[in-house]
Amino acid sequence: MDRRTTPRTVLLVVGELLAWWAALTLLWLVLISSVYPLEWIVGASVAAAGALLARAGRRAVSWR
Amino acid sequence: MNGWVLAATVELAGGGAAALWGVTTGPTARRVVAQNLTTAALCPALLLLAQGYGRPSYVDLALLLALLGPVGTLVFARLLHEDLEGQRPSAWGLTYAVAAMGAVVVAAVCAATGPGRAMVKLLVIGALLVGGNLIASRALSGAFRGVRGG
Amino acid sequence: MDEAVILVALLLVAGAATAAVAQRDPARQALVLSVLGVLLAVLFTVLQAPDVGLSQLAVGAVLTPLLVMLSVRKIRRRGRDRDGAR
Amino acid sequence: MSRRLRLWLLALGGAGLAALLAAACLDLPGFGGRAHPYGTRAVHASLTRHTANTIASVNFDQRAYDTLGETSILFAAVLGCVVLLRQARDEHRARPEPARVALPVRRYALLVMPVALVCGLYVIAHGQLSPGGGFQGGVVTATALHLLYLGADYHALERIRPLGVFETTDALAVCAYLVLGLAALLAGTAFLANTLLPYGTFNTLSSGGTVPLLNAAVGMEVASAVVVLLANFLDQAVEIEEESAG
Repeated sequence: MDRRTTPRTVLLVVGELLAWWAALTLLWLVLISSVYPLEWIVGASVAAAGALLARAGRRAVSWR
Repeated sequence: MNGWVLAATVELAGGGAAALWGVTTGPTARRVVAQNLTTAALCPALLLLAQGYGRPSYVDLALLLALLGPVGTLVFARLLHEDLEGQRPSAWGLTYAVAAMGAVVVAAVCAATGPGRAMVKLLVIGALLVGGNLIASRALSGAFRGVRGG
Repeated sequence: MDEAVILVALLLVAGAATAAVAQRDPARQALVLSVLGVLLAVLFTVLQAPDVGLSQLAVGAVLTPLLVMLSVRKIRRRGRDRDGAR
Repeated sequence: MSRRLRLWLLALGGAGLAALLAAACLDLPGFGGRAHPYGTRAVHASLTRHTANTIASVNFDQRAYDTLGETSILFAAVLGCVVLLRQARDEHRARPEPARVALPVRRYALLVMPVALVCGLYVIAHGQLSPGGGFQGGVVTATALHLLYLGADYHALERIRPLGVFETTDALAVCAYLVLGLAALLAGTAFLANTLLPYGTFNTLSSGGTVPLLNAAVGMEVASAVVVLLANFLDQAVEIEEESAG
């Protein structure tokens, strides 16, 4: 792998993950019927898993 | 029986019978198109049923169908693309008509629900349904032409 | 009057199931099977069993067609390889 | 046994079965009545244990032992598939060809994959509150990963799917179910009895005692089992080729 880890690429990766995480957390909040702290915690962790999968999927496709 | 369940019955009878007829007769190209339109015809029926029974949790069924139905069509588009070569299976008029009907149903159910998170959930389902349906139709009409073997 | 929707769903499921049995080609059978899966999910919903309907939807919409179609592809590819080697 | 005798035996058995079925049908209660003796009791039991979805209460509390059986059936079935579909000695693996899928379909797959994952986990997490549960959500979660095969190619799917991890998770999830049952035994009650944890506030994620935990274990088991099952089918359909005998 010859890709260098410049601050710019790190920033882009973090930005992509954060954008996915925020969008998926919003999706979770739309899906559920009532909101309380435990729901926030579970939703945020699920959205984090989703964000990681989104990034892994995009990399697996474009990385050839 | 309230109006919502009646509308769902009509939709189920019409869409289901048409889909069943299309998927059991004719060349393979017509059958995959009918399989694709099943999702678009029956998902609004599930939404209407949820509204008619007054059970918001039944909306999850429509959510999963809107999510998984187009994926099922992608399976056929991918694994049957050699059979479909040269047939260009597409029925864009019908696809747009069914998509518009789905949008109308989602709008009606949204209007009955009133603003709130439940309405956003219905809109998400509508977007997944219409978007997924159009993409699946696109996939059937030759998106996998560059695929060999795998 | 609520029975009308149950009757419609039952008739559609019976028709789709019969059609699935009557098809000879496995790929076309898988197409009918996926429609049957969705119709069954609707039937379970109108019978007020959404949990079962969700199971049917999850399995019938993608998983069963994918398994059947992958098996069909394997068998076809094998036949083609044999013909090529001959 | 001659052909004629066999046919007579079949006719006799069929006639007996038809008679019994007809008798049973005549004795059935009316369609969709108001009285449901078992249903009333199941709803009552599920409400006393703060489980909003009675079906989840039946599956993971009142009949948790049955669900253990079903879970092990799925585990054994997938194990059987893995053994049957393994790469035999006279077969070799061909590298799958990269696929050029039209761009809209690929974008759709990449976009819907995380959405499907979140929806699948939502169905698992809310199994004891709304329709759904470990099995349904697990299948949806596993399906989400395979969008990458449909929207791109098998090689891309293999990159994000560490098969060994899923095989281990499958076994660990079945073990977790057993351990939760044994924990109740150690606490001095019956195997899989739902008396270990507080029942919590009605209609929240943490309500229902051990129901959410058993539900999560089943969800993990089903998701990894389906991934392993599809991996073996995909290997056979895409990668594994017989050595041509010349």
